[in-house]
Amino acid sequence: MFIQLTNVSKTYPNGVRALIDASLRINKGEFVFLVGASGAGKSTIIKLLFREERASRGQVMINGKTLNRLRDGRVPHLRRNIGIIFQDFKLLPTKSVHDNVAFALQVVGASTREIREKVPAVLSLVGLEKKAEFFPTQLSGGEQQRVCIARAVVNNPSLVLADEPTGNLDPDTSWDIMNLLLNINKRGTTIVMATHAKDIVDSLRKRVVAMERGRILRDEEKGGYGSEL
Amino acid sequence: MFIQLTNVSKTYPNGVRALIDASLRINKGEFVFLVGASGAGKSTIIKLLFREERASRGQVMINGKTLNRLRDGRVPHLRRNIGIIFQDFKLLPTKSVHDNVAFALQVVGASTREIREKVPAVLSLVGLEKKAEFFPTQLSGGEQQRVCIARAVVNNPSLVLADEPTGNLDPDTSWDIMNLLLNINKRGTTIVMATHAKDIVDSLRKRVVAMERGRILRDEEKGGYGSEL
Amino acid sequence: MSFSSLRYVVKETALSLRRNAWMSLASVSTVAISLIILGFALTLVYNTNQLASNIESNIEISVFLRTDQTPDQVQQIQAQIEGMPGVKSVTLLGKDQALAQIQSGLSSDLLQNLGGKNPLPDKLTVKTDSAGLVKDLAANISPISGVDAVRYGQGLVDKIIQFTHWMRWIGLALIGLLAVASIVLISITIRLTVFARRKEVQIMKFVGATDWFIRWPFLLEGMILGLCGALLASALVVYGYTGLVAILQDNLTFIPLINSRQFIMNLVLLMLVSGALIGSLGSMVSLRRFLKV
Amino acid sequence: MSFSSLRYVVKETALSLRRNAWMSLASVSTVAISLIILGFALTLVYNTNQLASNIESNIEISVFLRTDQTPDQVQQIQAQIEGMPGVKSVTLLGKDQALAQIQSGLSSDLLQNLGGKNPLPDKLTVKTDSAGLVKDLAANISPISGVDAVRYGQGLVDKIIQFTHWMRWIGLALIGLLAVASIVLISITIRLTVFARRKEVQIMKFVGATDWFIRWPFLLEGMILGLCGALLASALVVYGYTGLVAILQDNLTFIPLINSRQFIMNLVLLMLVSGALIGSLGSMVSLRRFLKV
Ligand SMILES: Nc1ncnc2c1ncn2[C@@H]1O[C@H](COP(=O)(O)OP(=O)(O)OP(=O)(O)O)[C@@H](O)[C@H]1O
Ligand SMILES: Nc1ncnc2c1ncn2[C@@H]1O[C@H](COP(=O)(O)OP(=O)(O)OP(=O)(O)O)[C@@H](O)[C@H]1O
Ligand SMILES: [Mg+2]
Ligand SMILES: [Mg+2]
Repeated sequence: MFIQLTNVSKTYPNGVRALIDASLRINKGEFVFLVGASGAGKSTIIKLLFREERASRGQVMINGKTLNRLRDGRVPHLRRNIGIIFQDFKLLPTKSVHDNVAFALQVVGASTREIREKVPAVLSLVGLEKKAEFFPTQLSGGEQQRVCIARAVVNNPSLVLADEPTGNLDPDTSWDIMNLLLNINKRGTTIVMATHAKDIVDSLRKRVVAMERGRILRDEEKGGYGSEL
Repeated sequence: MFIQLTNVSKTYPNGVRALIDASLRINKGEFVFLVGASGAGKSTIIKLLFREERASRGQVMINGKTLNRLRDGRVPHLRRNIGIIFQDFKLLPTKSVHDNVAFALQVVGASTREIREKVPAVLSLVGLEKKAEFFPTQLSGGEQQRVCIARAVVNNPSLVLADEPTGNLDPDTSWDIMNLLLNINKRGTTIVMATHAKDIVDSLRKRVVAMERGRILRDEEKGGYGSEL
Repeated sequence: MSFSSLRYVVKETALSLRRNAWMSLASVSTVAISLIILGFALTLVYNTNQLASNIESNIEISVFLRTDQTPDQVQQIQAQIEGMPGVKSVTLLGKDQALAQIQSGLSSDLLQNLGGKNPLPDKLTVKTDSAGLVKDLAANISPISGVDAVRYGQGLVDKIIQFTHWMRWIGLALIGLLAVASIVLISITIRLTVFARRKEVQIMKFVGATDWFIRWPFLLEGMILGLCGALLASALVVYGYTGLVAILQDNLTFIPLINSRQFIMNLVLLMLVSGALIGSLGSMVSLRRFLKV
Repeated sequence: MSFSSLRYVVKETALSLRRNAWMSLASVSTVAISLIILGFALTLVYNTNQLASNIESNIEISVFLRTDQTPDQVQQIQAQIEGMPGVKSVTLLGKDQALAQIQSGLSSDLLQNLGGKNPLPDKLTVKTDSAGLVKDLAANISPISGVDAVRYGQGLVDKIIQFTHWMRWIGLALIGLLAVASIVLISITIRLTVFARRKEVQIMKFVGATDWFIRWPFLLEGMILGLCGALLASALVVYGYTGLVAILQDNLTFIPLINSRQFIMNLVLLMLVSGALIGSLGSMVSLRRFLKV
């Protein structure tokens, strides 16, 4: 999937200008870090990409389709091709870890057999094979985050939106997750990741888009967390 | 406040042994980092300290009082002397940023005047003076976390329990928050902070308690995130 | 819908019922209570209506014949009235019987006092098919030769007609009011239970679920909850009503109570259908707001 | 409670009512609907009871006197009966009047037919204070010298007494059932609204709020919601009932309807008190589960 933002602005109903005239093109298969201070607008970009929010001005396009003009009925189909790692996890509290992950498959009408194969596999990838029958409230913060990651990738999405996917993880687990994302990326999945993890951004040397107060400040191939200047 | 854990074990109702025979003494005015992999039991120790959970075995004492034996009616008084930064923020969704912070003061019966003075002051300390009238759902992840921090410290508590207080913050803001906590600590407040922020732990050289699968593995004065061995 | 989707819907519904146990209980209770009130009100209104018809059909026209009529002529008049449209029955109270009625309980011999001559007229009692016909019939009977006087308690009949008219009207209003009240109450409860799960719905949508994928389990759940409530209500109403009828028919033999199997079956059917319908529709409608993400 | 705490409670309650606007609306509607049903049921039962008393007090004892009594003797007997306990009124229907009643409407002259001699007895009509006294009074009147026969429609009186007895009993059961139903319905709704806010309660407790600090705004909110619902219900019931009475008293003049200001005031008071009480108690009780953290 390729992504194209053209002069996009987002003003929330209460008047906050979270995004100001942002333009950005992300090609299929790219790995992009979104960095910037707290409140810079990283999550807002991600929310625009899966149509949680609509742009106030400008055009958000995914695979050539303008999201502003997308009919409500088509939105689920858009989202099925996107794996989203939410900053606040958004797990279903009444479903077990297994069922939370399985839900992303059920949504696309996967067969029972497919679910039986894929869910345990992805759970062991994030190191939660033993907690499959737990409920979200019975998990530590980092474990919840990993369930969210598992749900986002189980579906082999062509785009992964990761909002702070390692915020609650220790460095070792963070690297496990990063390797997981890098692997997925290698198979052709586009990845957009908002993060504060300086170490990770600096050592991976991927494309970095830096934001400040709603504006895109810097866009570097093989960039670092801080400015290179 | 001083804290004393004596052979404390915590087994959750579903059989998970989150804490195994942990002993720990933290003196008044200390600054202690709790580190360890995801699911090691850091949050569990914090939950025991403000009586969200009760120890299954062993004794948890704060200021010489055993929490296991504390009457339910006394728990609010315990909590009023503790500022808690929750891993998942726990902000009141129907209250504005200002009211969320003010709530911690109202709970102890602070006067209207006191509230009018202290709340804006602490909000500007965490850099949210402009968002006082916003609701939690209108904030970015990092902003929500800072509201939680403001609420935890507004009351001049004698103990601050911080669970991953910088998980959603960029490095600069993280350091601002750390300086805030260090300041508070200098005034005599005991601080227990569970964290994955290797940089911060390594550069501050405070006491580090490292955990692994429910056990306390290492307890070093002026320690680092990883083992010094 | 594919087999695995169907499986999902059924499993999901079952799980949801169990995991939101007490919210389910709340919905079932509300449905049950609302329908119990509605059910009892229905039996009450039906019985009152029946009682009203009963009272109306008991209104009689008294036709006094001239004293000079021979038994043959009397029979002729009776036959003529019986032939009129709207007449249910005509019974004769002969002058001798009438005197005997007055005599009974009095010790002095009336007939003797009267010098052996019975001054009372023969009387025909006419029952009609409906109370509304009484007036017209009386007017038609009056001119028949041999008829001396026609009486039907003019004031009372009007009163009774008015009373039963109003009773039916109020009964209908009552049922209408209660039906609306039930629907509103049940919707409120279902809406609140859906509201408590709005976050879940939002998350499902974020993960790419279509509206119908989310709706089906809610729909089924609402229907099952509604049915359970209705079953409970039906059991209570049927049991309570038949019990009451049994008691009352022993003690108030003169009040006719509807006790036909057909009536009770219809009542139960009505309650079950309303329960299932309000439950499922309530879920769907409440969900709508939260699907818009 | 300090001033700033009081301020907090009041402000908090007001805010909560506004911010949970539609949950508040749900509670108010439920309270209103439940109390409307209860209120109308109360007026119905009261009126039925009044009607029952009315019917009972209309039961009469007919006392036929011997034909040989002089007007003086008749007066004496009348006075004697009037002196009996439980007697409300005694009216005399003289034999002449009785004959005139029979005569009316008949064209042939009865008195002439009877040879100028009126064979009918004088009749005293006795009304009693309550239906239960009729039997005993009749037994006491019977032996008075000069009394020929005493009749009071033995079968009918028993029927009426039974009917009114059952009517009262069923009315009471109805009110009981509806009162319980209202309480349950309102509690369910309040419980669901509190349930939707359980996380908030938990957070408040984590920050060090005492149970009462959390309870007060909920309590006040519940009370206000209950009162609002009750006010709405009162308005509707009073308006609806007085309107109905106005219509019915024009059309059913013979049915006595309670329309005293006192009755309506009591009804409104009862509804307001129940509304406030169920609302605040409901909040408190529902909160209990969630305060245990
Ligand atoms: N629903 C909303 N209504 C109003 N303002 C909002 C809303 N969501 C976000 N904002 C504001 O928009 C700005 C950007 O928010 P965003 O969530 O994109 O930040 P972010 O870069 O993700 O920050 P963080 O690293 O803290 O998560 C912030 O100032 C925030 O207060
Ligand atoms: N309520 C609960 N019921 C059952 N198990 C629980 C519960 N809370 C935590 N656990 C389990 O206890 C263990 C320790 O959890 P804890 O939250 O203390 O970890 P943590 O060190 O804070 O991890 P993280 O860094 O990911 O937040 C985990 O394995 C978790 O699954
Ligand atoms: Mg964000
Ligand atoms: Mg934790």
